Amino acid sequence: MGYASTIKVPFGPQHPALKEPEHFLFEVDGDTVVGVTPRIGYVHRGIEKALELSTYGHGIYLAERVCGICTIAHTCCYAQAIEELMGIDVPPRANYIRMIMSELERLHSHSLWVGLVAHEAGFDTLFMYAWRDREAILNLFQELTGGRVLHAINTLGGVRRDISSEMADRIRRTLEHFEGRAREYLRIVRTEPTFLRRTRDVGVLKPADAARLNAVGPTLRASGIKGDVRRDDPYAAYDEMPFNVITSDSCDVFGRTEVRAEEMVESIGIIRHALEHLPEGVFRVRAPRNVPAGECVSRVEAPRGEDMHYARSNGTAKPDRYKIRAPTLANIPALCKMLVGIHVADIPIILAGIDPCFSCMDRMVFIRSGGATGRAR
Amino acid sequence: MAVSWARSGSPWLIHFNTGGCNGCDIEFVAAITPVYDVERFGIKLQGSPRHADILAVTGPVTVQIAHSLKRVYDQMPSPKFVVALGTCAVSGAPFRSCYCVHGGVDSVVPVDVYVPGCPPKPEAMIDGIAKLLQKIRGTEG
Amino acid sequence: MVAYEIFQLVVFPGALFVICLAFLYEWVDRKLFARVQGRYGPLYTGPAGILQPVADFLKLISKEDIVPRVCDANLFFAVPVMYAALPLTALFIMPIAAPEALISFEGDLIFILFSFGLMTLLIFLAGWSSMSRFSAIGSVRSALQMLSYEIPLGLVLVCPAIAARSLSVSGIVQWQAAIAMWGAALQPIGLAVVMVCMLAELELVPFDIPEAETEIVAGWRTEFTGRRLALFRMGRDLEMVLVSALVVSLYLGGAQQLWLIPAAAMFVVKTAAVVAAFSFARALFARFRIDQMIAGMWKYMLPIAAAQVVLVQMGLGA
Amino acid sequence: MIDGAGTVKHMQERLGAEVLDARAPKPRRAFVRVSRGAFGEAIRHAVLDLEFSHLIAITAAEAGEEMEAMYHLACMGATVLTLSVRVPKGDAVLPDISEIMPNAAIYEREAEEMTGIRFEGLKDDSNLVLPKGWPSGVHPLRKDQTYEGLIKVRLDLEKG
Repeated sequence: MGYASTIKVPFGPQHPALKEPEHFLFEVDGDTVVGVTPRIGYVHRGIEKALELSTYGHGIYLAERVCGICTIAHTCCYAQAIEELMGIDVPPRANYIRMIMSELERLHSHSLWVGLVAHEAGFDTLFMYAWRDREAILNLFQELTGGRVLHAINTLGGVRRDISSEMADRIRRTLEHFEGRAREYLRIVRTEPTFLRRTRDVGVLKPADAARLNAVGPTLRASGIKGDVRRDDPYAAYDEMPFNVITSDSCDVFGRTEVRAEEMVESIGIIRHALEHLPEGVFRVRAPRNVPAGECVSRVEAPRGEDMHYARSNGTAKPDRYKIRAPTLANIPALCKMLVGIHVADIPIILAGIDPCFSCMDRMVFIRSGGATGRAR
Repeated sequence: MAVSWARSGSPWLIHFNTGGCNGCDIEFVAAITPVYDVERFGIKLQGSPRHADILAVTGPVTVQIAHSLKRVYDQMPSPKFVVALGTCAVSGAPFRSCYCVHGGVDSVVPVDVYVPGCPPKPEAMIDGIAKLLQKIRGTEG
Repeated sequence: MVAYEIFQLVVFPGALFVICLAFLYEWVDRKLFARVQGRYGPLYTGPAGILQPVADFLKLISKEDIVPRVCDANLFFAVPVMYAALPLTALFIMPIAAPEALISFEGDLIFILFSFGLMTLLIFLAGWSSMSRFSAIGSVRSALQMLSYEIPLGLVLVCPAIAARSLSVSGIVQWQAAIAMWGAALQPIGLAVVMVCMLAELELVPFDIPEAETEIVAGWRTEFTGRRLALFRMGRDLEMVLVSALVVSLYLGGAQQLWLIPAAAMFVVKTAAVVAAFSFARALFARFRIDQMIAGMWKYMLPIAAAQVVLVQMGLGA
Repeated sequence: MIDGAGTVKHMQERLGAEVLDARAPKPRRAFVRVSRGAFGEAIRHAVLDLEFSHLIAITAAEAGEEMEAMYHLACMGATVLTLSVRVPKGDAVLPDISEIMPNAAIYEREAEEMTGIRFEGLKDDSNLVLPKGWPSGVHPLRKDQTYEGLIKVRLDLEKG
């Protein structure tokens, strides 16, 4: 009795809800999704092959352009990997500046995301407000590094620009205003009835599934599991930073929104603490051109989750093998688990739930999860 | 005369990311938000290619997406224009040497305005679109 | 005399005036929606962007017309024209220039209810005839949506008729003029239910599920380009005028002379206020899902509407 | 919570001579290379007994004449064990570990496509990231694939 009750709804590669090209083929029965086949890799530019063909110095430009929103995370990870291979240790001031920049980037990425989720749910006013307030952070980036989105502040051996005391005051003033706005989003997200109706119990990911499918970042923390690279495997100067890892046990898109909004407030606290305890001294050391043979794994907590770079050098000026595994790639099995059995109208909001950054995982792929073709009610 | 005033007065845009690092995309979307607000020029972001006049493309065209870019371009009703946003769209930029990248947008669809920059600031994008509007007004004015 | 009749039908309270009103209200809607979000909205086409809807309309007319090979051709041609014509015909029943409309007969309230239902049928045909998956889903959703809001709407629209003891819109306006009080003062619940149902009728944000831009591209409008899209947009604007005219006539005293201000000016001011209310609602809410919307309408709107009818019956609203 | 050196000690106790090379350069890092035969048991031991439950990624690379697959496993998000195994180029086949690690399929499919190591037991290994018409024999990350060669493959892919 093979009646074709399900119709196939293509989603992408060009779709208003998705800021990036990827293609999901949904099998829809009535209004419920029964199967999803992602066909991704549209953003596959072959960065790993290009990295092997270019020197370490040139590689940092490629690592920066893996993803436009989490550039500092990728360059931080790249720089730490190569510095570990070279055996040089970075001056403490550079570590602090790297930490401040990556927390600023978390602010800009999370407020961008809060706006996008509101836009997916049709709540355009919050989208406009969140993006308008985010401009303050982008202006800060422009003053600090000269670039609004791509900053090129991390380099092998430290950072390229210093944070002067008068610049630190400007950061504090901006954060004063931004903290009020971040708390405002937290209040709106928790109280706005129509937005709650669209995010509560949508895209549920139980803690057991989250752990089994190795979700990372806010998607994992929204299912009640305390997984944060800044706490478990501290890099830069995070071991001296007092901050708490925010989790929520509501396991749905509402939980992810709440976790990200609270993390914004947390990041402001980290930046303030770091600005007070900014150590004196030089902020960059010379890095040799050739790297002695060796291999290293470096991990960073990008706004979307754990970002891992594996580097293997063979003594020349070019890496023998360089692997980038971006956070969104780790969240895809969890995403496909959430996407089965939901309403068609919830697809964009669940997709936006894990804050996908498909240009990060340019080697993204997933097998057909049609295993659940039964009536997954 | 009225038609060219109408065409340059209400340019509807559709955005397509062909494999870029989405630095240009968030700058393009930032142009729509209150601080830059392109709706002052009557610009609206449309969902379906059928409703749009201007196709804003970001990102170096990867081999797989070239086909979809061509299809979206064909679906748009004429008169249609293409704006290539960002150095990737203009020439493929750092990924030009990669084995999987097609190079700039003009290797797939005819482009009217190139906006260089990695990523170009929202002001630069608005300036690019303003030049395109002058071009529309100019040719038929 | 006939010339004056034709003038009235075609120009003043008739077609041309209403079409200008439609464009004016789309401008009001877009500007208010932008202002709530801290933006300016259209600025450069005409003074303060007031000619923006006209520019959109002219541009769409001058664009190429793509007819998908797959679609059902004759329906694809007919539906946009009907969709624009229907609200126009319904608007002749609305009292605009004077408490007495151009055409008024006993039972024109029922005709208006019928035309709302017809409009949703046209939307369903439009989506179904363009044979694309997204428009198919969009049209099914708009039909579903109609099922949910039509009954509370019908129930509540009857209340002013009961109070005024007349089934004609002009009659209700004259009743309000007679007792020199607005219908809303007597039946506030009715006004609230009508506003919510009209949001669903106009497919504005909390209920714009059929053409949800981020989910199914552009819903039932996906395949239409050029002239057809222009007609659809004008039909939607005319529908906005029709809906606000209905709300004004039944609840806000309709087009009545007030001291020195002529009736037409009062009508325009009141309908602009109603349009402003719609665009505020559009800015403040997120979009519901179709099942939440239907459940909400059946569980909450229907009992409230029934309660309103009971109240009127017991003489409270008379 | 086990640290790098502890992991190395455990693995050496458990596998003895099978461990060909083991290093713990940093407190929370451990690099262990096992022979091909003991790989199945090694990975089961790491994942189930030592609770390395989080598979971060699988890196496939060329090491001289052999192909090397490195499994990056994290225990409680902190200590990272890189378990690697080498297989000759001619017969580059490794067991698929989806049953103990559900999200391994992604990384295995990608490794297979990029470097040509085959994982038997993989349910669906159609072309993943590379464009549709990409010739199946060409693995971009192999050292013998020169830059010009790959560009030529792309050009005739476009023409075709």
